[in-house]
Amino acid sequence: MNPVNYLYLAALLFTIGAVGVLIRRNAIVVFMCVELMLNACNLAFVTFSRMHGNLDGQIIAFFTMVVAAAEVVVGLAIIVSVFRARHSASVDDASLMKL
Amino acid sequence: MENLIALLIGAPLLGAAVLLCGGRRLDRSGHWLGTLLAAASFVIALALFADMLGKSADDRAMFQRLYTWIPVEGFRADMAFQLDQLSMTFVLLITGVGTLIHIYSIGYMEHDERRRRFFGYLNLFVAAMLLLVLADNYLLLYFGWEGVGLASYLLIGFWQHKPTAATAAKKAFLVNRVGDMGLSIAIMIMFTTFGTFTFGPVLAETGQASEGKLTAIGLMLLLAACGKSAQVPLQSWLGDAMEGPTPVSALIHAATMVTAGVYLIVRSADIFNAAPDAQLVVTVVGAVTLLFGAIVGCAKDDIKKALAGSTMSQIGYMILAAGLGPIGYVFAIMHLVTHGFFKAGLFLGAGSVMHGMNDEVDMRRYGGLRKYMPVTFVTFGLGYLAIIGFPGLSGFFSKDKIIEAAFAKGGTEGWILGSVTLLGAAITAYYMTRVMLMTFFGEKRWQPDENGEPPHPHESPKSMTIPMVLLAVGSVAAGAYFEFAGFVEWLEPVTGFAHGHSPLSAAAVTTATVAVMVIGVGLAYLQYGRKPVPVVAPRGSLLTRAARRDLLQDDFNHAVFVTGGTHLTRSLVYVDHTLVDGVVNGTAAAVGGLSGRLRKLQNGYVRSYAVSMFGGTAVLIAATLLMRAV
Amino acid sequence: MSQVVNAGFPLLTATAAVPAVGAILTAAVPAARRTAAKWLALLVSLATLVLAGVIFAGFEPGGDRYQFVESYSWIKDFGVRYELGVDGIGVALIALTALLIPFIVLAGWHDADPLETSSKRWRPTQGFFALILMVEAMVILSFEATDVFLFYILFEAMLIPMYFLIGGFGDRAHTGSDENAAAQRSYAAVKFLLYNLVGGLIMLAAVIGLYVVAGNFSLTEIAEARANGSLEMATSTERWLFLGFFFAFAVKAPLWPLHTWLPNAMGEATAPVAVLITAVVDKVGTFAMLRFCLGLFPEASKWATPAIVVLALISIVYGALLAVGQRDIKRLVAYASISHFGFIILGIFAMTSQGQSGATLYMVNHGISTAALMLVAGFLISRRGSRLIADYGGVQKVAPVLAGTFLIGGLATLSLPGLAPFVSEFLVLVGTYARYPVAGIIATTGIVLAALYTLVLYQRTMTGPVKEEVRALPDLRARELAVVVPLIAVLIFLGVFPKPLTDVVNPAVRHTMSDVQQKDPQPSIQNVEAAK
Amino acid sequence: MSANLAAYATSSGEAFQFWVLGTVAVVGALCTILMRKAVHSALCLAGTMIVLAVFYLANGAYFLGIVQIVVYTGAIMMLFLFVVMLVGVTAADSLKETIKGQRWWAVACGLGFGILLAAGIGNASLKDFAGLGAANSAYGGNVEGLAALIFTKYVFAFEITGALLITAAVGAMVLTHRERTERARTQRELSEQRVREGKHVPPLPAPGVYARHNAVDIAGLLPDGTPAELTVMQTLRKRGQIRDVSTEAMADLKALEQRSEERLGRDRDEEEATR
Repeated sequence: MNPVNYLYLAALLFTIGAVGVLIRRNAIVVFMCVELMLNACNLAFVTFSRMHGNLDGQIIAFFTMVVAAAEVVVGLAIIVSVFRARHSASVDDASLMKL
Repeated sequence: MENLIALLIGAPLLGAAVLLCGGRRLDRSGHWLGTLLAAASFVIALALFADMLGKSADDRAMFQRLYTWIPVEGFRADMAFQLDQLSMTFVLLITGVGTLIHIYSIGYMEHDERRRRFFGYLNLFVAAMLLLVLADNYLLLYFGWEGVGLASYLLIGFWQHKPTAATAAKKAFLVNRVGDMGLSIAIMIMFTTFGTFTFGPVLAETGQASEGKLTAIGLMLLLAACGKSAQVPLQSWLGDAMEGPTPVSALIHAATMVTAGVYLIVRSADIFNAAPDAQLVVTVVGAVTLLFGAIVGCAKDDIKKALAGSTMSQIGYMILAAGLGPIGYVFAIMHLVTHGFFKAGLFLGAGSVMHGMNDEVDMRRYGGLRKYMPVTFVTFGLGYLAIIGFPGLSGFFSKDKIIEAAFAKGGTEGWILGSVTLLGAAITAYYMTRVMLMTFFGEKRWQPDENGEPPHPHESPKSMTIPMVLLAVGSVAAGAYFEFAGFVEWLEPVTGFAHGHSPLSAAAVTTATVAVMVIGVGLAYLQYGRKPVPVVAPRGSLLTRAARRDLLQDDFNHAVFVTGGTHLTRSLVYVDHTLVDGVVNGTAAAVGGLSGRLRKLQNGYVRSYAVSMFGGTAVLIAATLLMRAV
Repeated sequence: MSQVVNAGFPLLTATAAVPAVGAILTAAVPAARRTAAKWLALLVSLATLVLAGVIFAGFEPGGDRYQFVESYSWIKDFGVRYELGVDGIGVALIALTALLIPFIVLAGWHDADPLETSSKRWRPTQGFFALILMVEAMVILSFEATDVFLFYILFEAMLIPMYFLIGGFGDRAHTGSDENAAAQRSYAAVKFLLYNLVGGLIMLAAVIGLYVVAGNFSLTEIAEARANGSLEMATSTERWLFLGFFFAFAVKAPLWPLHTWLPNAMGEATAPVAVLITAVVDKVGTFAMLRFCLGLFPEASKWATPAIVVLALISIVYGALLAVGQRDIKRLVAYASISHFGFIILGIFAMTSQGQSGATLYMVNHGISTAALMLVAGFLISRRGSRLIADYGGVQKVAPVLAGTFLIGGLATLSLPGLAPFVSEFLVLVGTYARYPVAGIIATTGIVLAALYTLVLYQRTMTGPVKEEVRALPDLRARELAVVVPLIAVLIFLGVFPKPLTDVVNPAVRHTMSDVQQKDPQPSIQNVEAAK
Repeated sequence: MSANLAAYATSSGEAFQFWVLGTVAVVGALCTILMRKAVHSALCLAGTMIVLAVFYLANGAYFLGIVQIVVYTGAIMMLFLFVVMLVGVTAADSLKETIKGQRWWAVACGLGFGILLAAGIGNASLKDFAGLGAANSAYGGNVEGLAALIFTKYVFAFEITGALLITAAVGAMVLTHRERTERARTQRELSEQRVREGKHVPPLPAPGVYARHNAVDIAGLLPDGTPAELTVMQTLRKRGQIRDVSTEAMADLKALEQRSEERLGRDRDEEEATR
């Protein structure tokens, strides 16, 4: 088997994640989908690392995880705050940007 | 001596500047200052005249160049003056009559609170008029030309609180501007033809220019002259200009400014000599105006407007004479000077009558004034005799020469022009007799003024009568003096002179002139001396009614230019607002509508924006791939 | 001109820097010290006037084409330089700008005083004067810039302070409610901005196109390269670039049919700002036509001349006719200005020495005469609180000095000989007639129409019976006289002795004429006198 | 699976593992986005992540594989679950789309995007791959290799991510923590307030706890059978997680009455019959 298949898998997962971001209204699920996309990227990085024979790809994946962790922490905190204020975790309720 | 020329203009200009900027502290002394400076100018003029008489006839012209006014690549206008015999004649007339009228105004304007300003304007006028006749190039002449127009505007509208005065002033300026357009176009043609517009070179080189160009220049100059000298078709402003104070009418609208057109044509004699077609048009304009003014003068009941019609007619004589070429130039100027005396005298007399009659101007409400205003009566009467050409008085000599010259034009033209001038002389006698009879003879037809006060006619103060007396002396003597002192020889070096070949002998013309004069006087006597004059004007014939309305000229102007112009500007304002602005605003509205649609895409939903981002990313990737593939 | 001369004191930069720094200082004056801000602004503008006077006096008419040159590299990668230099036309216009600003400041002394109801921390006065000085700085610099890119930046940047001046400080004399007036004002300001921005955008495209073709932005270098043939430009390229530049300048100038922003802007702005628009800022447009359109694209200029002459003629007649039809004093002056700008453009594109000298003088003279007329009109309007002509009548009786100065301003507008505009107008007419006789004659009708709208305005406002509402109108005060009298003095002086101006303008015109490789039409008769 | 093998070739074992676990991962991902309840989504996602961890290991990224399980699946996903609990674990989202065309656009874009990505990968020349054997063994192992890179080449990025994490932690605290601005009222004060206002002077009524439901989210029923929302605790009320059993209860009651009616009827019939 060619390891390129990992890349196809990563692309597939990424796309699923993206579609999920677009169709789900629950902010928590949206976040999960973002995590899914990040993970898909990580998979791609790891595969590339293997292909190129150096560890830089893994390092990048590692940093991605760190940043994702930070993002999740802040993001979830925001969701909780929003939920407290509006009693809803739906992203559609936060539509004040329209004219 | 040359250096004094600038002083001629400088003195009244200084007066104008001081009086107009001086403020109220000059209110009590300003009129003396103004009169003094005008008189100073007259004295300088006399000194220059004496100097000029001392030189030989061909060497009398003097020049003074101050500085270059407009120095531009290939274009030079100098602030330079030329004083030759023609200019000298005018300078003496302007400063002389001007000074007299300044003196007259001291009394006439005594009760006007803005007298200082009046004198300032008068001084401004004298300065501008002197600039006009002293300029050594057409552009500087144009400067003076517009300057007198401005002074005329200010003085006609001097009583600005009267809407009629303000309107008359505006009308005078506007109609003059149409004429000025002619002058500026003439200067432009000159510049492109000769490369200069200084009198000397232009007039010297006329022989080399094509006749078409010269005719164009001539016609444009004629247009200018028509505006300034109230000739048909630009004559309509003169009657209205009588709204100004009477001294103004005397000085500007009788003696000096309105004759500037004659000056312009005579000054450009060389151009007209080389353009016979233009000359013909000049004579036609003169002849038409001559009759036009005379007919209008017959119908007017307003003493000043009657005199204004007369002025128009007399200037018609001058223009006609100027159009005759070398046989007429001298006589045009001669009539101009004598006319300056007697018409100024007549106007001052009219002013004196109004002064005594509570500013009443309707002759139908005068009558029998000779006993109450003896000095005015005598001076006015002398002016009257002069204008109708009573033998021996000044008008007789000058007008007779013009009639003679008109016949001398030769051919059918000569006969027609001669007959017209004779007819004009008859009408002149008629309407002037009418004025005389209605004002000074007959029974009293005085009416109380709007305050209910009946008039108490009285003789005017000395400051007013003395100028009238002096002008009357001029009216009586000037013609004979010119005839016998050699006016023709005086002007000949400048204007040239030729004897015409008249089909009639001089004696025959003179006899005819006197005869038609007697007929005119007789007719007027039958109508106004034998019968009582009604206070309310009778309806009159169609011609009379038309003549009262200036032969419908104003109606024509109103219908065509005023109404038409108003409609044009209104519709243009509308077009500007809806069409020109509308196209731009329409574009803006279209963009606005489009953005209104696009705005709906901004629904505020994060997910919706995310789709756009996502789709955009997809498109970008596609583009990248495509670029790589290509 | 390719060698860089940076020796000596950077006079041109200083002349622009003084008002710019002055603007910042004025803006920084504390809220309570309004009067100090006014005096500061006045002093700064006078200092600028002194510097402009030094430039005017130091300019050698017989010397290099561009003088006081400064040149520094700015954006190396694109060959953009901070390059300044003035020719005679620039000197004349810098002098005009520096001359007018003190009077504008003085005339607008109370125009931006805060209303009694407004908050204590609100500081409109400081802003007003700071913006005026900022405009002055930008205009002066744009007259000096010989780098196309630098000029473009200034040309656009000028809009920002002008936008705030028009939209933020409207005429307090208005009809209808305050909200309505505010809406009109913001409409005018936005219209001004949009028109000029669109023009600017098109110019930007042309500027970039020029860079692509020429490889740098230096006016002097490009003109030199074009003159000696080292820079070839395809005919169509040159025409497109020309049109791009011309469009922007025609909007600014403004030329029919791109003029409709001017009456709105001048009507709604305060009188000093209106003067700033028409007498100062708009001159950048006509100036740029002379310097950039003719200087960079001589062939295309000649190609476009017939169309532009026609548009200019339409502007002259159309502007004058519309002025006759106006009911609002300030809009009337605005349309009159459109007519005058027609004359200026006509003079520029007549491509004769007389026409271009006349056009340059016209820019200066129109600035002064319009300033005189408009500022007096502003004084009148601020007294009565109305811009409508019909609301006046008989003012001459109650305020003779005001009426007199108004009349002189009006007479200058109708180009009466003896006042400065006559000289320029006549030169334009003669210059036009020499090349296009018919156009010259049509343009001449403009002088009749000018008399018409001026005198109708004067008659309706100043003469006749005194209206009840104007009975208590005070005459001009000392401050107002200090504005009007010097302007009138300058008008009269330049009317009878324009030599100081023509001396600096003539050589510049000669250069421009050689740029476009045109010779004056020669008179049909070679006169001995004239040849001398 | 030896490290060397994993480095440069894929064994058929790995291929088998890929196809099986890959399917699981995709199914998990799909379930993540399609499950109506957030808690189910979270669990599915956790499953996908574990599969990914296995893939990391298979790709020779041992450290990352462990980290993926321990940190990602263990910590981050649990954080998710906590939040889900806070927000309401039982709440099921409606999957009905409210924005017009959103779903179709999303799917279309997703499809297009996926195809493009795949095309991109297919286009790239990825035939050769070096394997990680050398890299992993250079410093004596995968972890050592990573450490060597992190603390030399990427040390600044590493430090910055540290700062980022601290900032994020503080930020989360600031965002969620609410400073009490006034003293908490004592029970006494609260009761006094209730008395003063005259509302709910006695304790609030208890929820309608049935033996069948044994839940606090069921409102007690009023005598007419309508639910009394006051009986449910405030938090649930705000989340809208009140289970309304009134109709059910009424139906039950009705059935009960009917049955008793029948019973009574039958008894009466029997009585009559016996009589």
